Amino acid sequence: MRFAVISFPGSNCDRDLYYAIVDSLGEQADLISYTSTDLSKYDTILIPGGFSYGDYLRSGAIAKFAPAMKSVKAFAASGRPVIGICNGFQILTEAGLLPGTLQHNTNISFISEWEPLEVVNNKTPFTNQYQVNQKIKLPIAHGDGNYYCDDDTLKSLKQNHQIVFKYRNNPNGSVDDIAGIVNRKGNVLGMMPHPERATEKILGGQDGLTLFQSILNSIKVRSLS
Amino acid sequence: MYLAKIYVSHKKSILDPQGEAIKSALHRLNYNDVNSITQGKYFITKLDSQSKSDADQTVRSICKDLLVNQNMETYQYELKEV
Amino acid sequence: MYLAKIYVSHKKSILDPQGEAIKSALHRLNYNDVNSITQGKYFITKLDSQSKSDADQTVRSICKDLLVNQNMETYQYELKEV
Amino acid sequence: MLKQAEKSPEEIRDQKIYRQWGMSDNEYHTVVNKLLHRLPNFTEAGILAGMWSEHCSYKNTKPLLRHFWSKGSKVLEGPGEDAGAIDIGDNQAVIFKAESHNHPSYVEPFEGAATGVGGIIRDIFSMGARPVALLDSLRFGELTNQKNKFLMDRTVDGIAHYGNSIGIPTVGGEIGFDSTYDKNSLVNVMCVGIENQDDLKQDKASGIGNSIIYVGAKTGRDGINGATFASNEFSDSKESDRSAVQVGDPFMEKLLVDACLDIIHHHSDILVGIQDMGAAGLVSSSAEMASKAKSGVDLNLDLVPQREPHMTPYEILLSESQERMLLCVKKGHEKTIIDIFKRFGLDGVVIGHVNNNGQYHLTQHGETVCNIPVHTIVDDVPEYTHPIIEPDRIKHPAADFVPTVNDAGQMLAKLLSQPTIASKQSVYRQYDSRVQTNTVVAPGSDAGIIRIRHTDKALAMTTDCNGRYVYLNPEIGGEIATSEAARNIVAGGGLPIGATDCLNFGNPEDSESYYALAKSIDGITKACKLFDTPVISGNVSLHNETDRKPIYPTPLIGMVGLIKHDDEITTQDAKHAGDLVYIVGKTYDDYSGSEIQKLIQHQISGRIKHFDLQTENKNRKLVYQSIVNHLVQSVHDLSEGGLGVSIAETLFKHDFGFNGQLDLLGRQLFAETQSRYVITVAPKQKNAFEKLMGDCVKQIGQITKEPIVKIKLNDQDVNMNETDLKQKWERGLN
Ligand SMILES: Nc1ncnc2c1ncn2[C@@H]1O[C@H](COP(=O)(O)OP(=O)(O)O)[C@@H](O)[C@H]1O
Ligand SMILES: [Mg+2]
Repeated sequence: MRFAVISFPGSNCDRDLYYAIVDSLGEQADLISYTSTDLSKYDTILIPGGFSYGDYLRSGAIAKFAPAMKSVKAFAASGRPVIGICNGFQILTEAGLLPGTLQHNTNISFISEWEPLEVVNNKTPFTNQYQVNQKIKLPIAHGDGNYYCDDDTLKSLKQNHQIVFKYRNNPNGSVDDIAGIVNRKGNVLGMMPHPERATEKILGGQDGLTLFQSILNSIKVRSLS
Repeated sequence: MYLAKIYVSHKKSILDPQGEAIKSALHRLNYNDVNSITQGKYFITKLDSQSKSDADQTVRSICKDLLVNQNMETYQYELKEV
Repeated sequence: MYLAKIYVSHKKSILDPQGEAIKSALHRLNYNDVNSITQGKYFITKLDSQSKSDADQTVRSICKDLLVNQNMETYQYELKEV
Repeated sequence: MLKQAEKSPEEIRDQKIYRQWGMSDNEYHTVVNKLLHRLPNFTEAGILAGMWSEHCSYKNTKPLLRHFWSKGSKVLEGPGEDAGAIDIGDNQAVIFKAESHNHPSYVEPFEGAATGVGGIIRDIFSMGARPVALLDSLRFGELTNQKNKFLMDRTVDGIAHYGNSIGIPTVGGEIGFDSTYDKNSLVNVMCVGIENQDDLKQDKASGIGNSIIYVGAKTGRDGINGATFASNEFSDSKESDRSAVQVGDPFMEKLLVDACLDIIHHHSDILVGIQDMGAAGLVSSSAEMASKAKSGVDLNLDLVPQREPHMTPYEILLSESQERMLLCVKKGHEKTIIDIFKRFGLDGVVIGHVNNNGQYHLTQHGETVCNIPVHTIVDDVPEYTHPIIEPDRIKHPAADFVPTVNDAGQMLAKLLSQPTIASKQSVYRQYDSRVQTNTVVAPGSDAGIIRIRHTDKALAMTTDCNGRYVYLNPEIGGEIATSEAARNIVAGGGLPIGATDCLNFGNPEDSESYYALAKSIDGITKACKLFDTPVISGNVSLHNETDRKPIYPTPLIGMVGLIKHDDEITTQDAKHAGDLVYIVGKTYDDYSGSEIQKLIQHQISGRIKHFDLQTENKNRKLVYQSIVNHLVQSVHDLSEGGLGVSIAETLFKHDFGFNGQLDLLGRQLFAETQSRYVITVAPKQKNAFEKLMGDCVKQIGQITKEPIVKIKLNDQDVNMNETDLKQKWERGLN
């Protein structure tokens, strides 16, 4: 299984994701540049956290035009899995691959914590190894993690079971405690918490590893069927 | 050369965390006159366009493509030749 | 009630990495007309002051105390009764 | 901004223009009569004033700094380079340094703190190391004053902004409050990096004809004269004329880190030297690089990327625009380097070459604007020693203060809510402490700890200094600062391996300030030798005073420890109900400079007694051994607030209670006797632990499930709810 981690100028969790895949999950990964357009070798695309283009203007706004993003859109359209974490989530919403927007945390400050979450939907390629309603713990680290969408969008997110992770003590003001969502097709995930920071016991928890194992599982299942 | 001033603000219906934070900071400082405050963005751009209508076109496009997030922001602008 | 619009911009000669980043993003998108762009802040505030001169005083004070970082920014404002 | 019409050499002499730049009449005469044998022009005089400032030359402190002990068998690089380096085995090295950004952060706290972080990071990666951790050390006046609250909030914002954005975890730090820092807040930042020893890079410009390449942000008029500004005393009347604010761009710095490390790691064959542009910007980096190689440089200022038109040579050379690096590259290989920069979205530009005549030779618009020996700029700086006078407070100390404590439980609650003791979580939750996925212990325990990926090792780090003790006795205060740092490292399971410092003091020409500086260096040195923690880097910040009132002398110690196996990593919080609680070290009536003295008397005075380096060292070694032997569940050192506070802090994480009995009086719960720790031990390890520790420990009670703190003392009992205490502690900063 081969994962691509796309590094944008200013990404800073790209290496962390690489190590999570290679060291903790034991699969293959490449760090590829935001200028790369050929993603044909890969089974899953990971868009890392950080401050792409310094988060200038709005977080994720400038990165959405990077050359690689066109290919990411095509990759997503083909139904293969794409994950955006933290700044990656912001990029995916700016690029229109996921609905809604991430705005400033309600307290305006950056928050770095281990945060209790709940797995709301375990029928996605990213969560099939969790139990439904499972309580997990992942680190967050963001200033703009306050998920916003209008009422109609929220309604359709609920109807289509697109809400995947919720905060148990909403730290940032997100609508409906949303911490992570998928697109309608279910193959693009955006989430503010960092699963790659929770793949080893020594780092304080392994609840994030389950997410990557879920992807492995779903790809294996898909290739069998 | 053309000069555009572009004002971007939060859509009314959407909670503006920054505005709220500023308001409560001002009240803590005893500025109780302040009834409401919102913070927006304000761009000043100089354009080397051929004509005013070209410049106008450019301003609209850059707002749509980059400067404004239409999920939650609206904008207005003024354009003049300089 | 009074309405003030306050425009805050970077002092000249101070590094504006945000403006630079936006400009180069626009150039990458082939908006080559864009000669320069800077981003500032823009506040709209409603004031329950007794008089226009009170309101004026409040606007100046809140700019000085909170809204404007006078080390790096300058501001202008418009005030009217509404 | 500071646009100066250029004066002629004669005008500079006659109007004594150099004085505005902080150069003395004597220094100017030395330049004219002994070194150049002619009058320097405007640019030359400006360069010399900038480079001869304390900030760049350490002219007032070098004679004292030589006393630091920096040998040690593991030292790979001592003071002198951008940062020092220590061998940590497996052919790896740890690189670290601390730096102050006090004055800029007082004037403009957000950008001042941010650019402070940016600067120290450049010192680390220019050595070839990947920055892996940041720590801060902050001092403000009391929070009852709105201005101090503002300074703290904006400073923390600035540190968070830069560190989070560039992706280096902030894993530790400290904050203290005292009115002595009212107009002179302190912002010190430490950065730690790791690298393979083969990649250790020195900053040299050698080899005739080799190219000098400039990369990073364009040069603007920011921070002009920052070096001399940083060394000038504030006075109230000057408040209005400060300007020249530097703005940090962590995005640019991120690109620089990645590009420069790529070059250092893959092209060391063509890279001769690399240095960041810090204080005194371009002139300092280029002249120092040339000086180390005993060569000279020819620079063409027209080639220097400039943000604004019409910049003068003086402005270009002394600008302190951030995020700029200077490289010396072998002739003929410039394109390779410039192409790498391009790949990272950066413009590298050749701005000059190394020459063999030892001259610092600059041209602009085809004319020579400076031509003086590199030696004169860097090495001919005069050195000063100043007279020292032992202050009266030390010669004739006030009678020792002994508090009356009738209700030790209430006193404990009060102390826990003092800002200096209270939880700093509201600060450090703004710092991304886990990016890079190596953080094992984030802020909140005695030491911040990161593992070294793909090894079994980890690094513990801390920053510490209690300026009150240094004020009451600089020498012992220096010993204590070093000891406290070492205690925090050991509490995390680390073996202390080296130290860095940031010497925050008043005006060196004040004999009492100079006394404090000299004596505290003596104290630090004594402790470092005994602990085998060489000082491998450091930084000096003088003139921290307003209207002749200096701050408490505050020599910050940053320390790094090596953890050989990651199962030795230890934290301060109790792990299980039923575990036994021990105290290491004896408790005396020590209240001089203590938090309880400050709380009751609103000032500090007295003698520092009962501190003994040998005892400190012995206790520390035993505690370390007990950790390595896996005999303990938690270790917490005692500092501000004494035993009472430490017991409480041990309970907070998991809301345990404590039930114990102490052969002490109520007040002694808050004595700040040094060399002590609170340790919890599983009952089954009781015997092994006691056998190892001998008479330096005493069992004082047990961890309980019920969250109640019960302590029997000789004159009273404490009976408090843990949750109430914790609430006080959690809310003290807000
Ligand atoms: N400014 C700060 N930045 C980061 N962490 C901090 C800061 N201040 C305090 N901390 C963290 O809070 C904890 C307690 O700090 P402190 O009371 O200074 O500990 P100690 O007395 O053991 O030195 C430590 O883990 C420390 O790293
Ligand atoms: Mg401690």
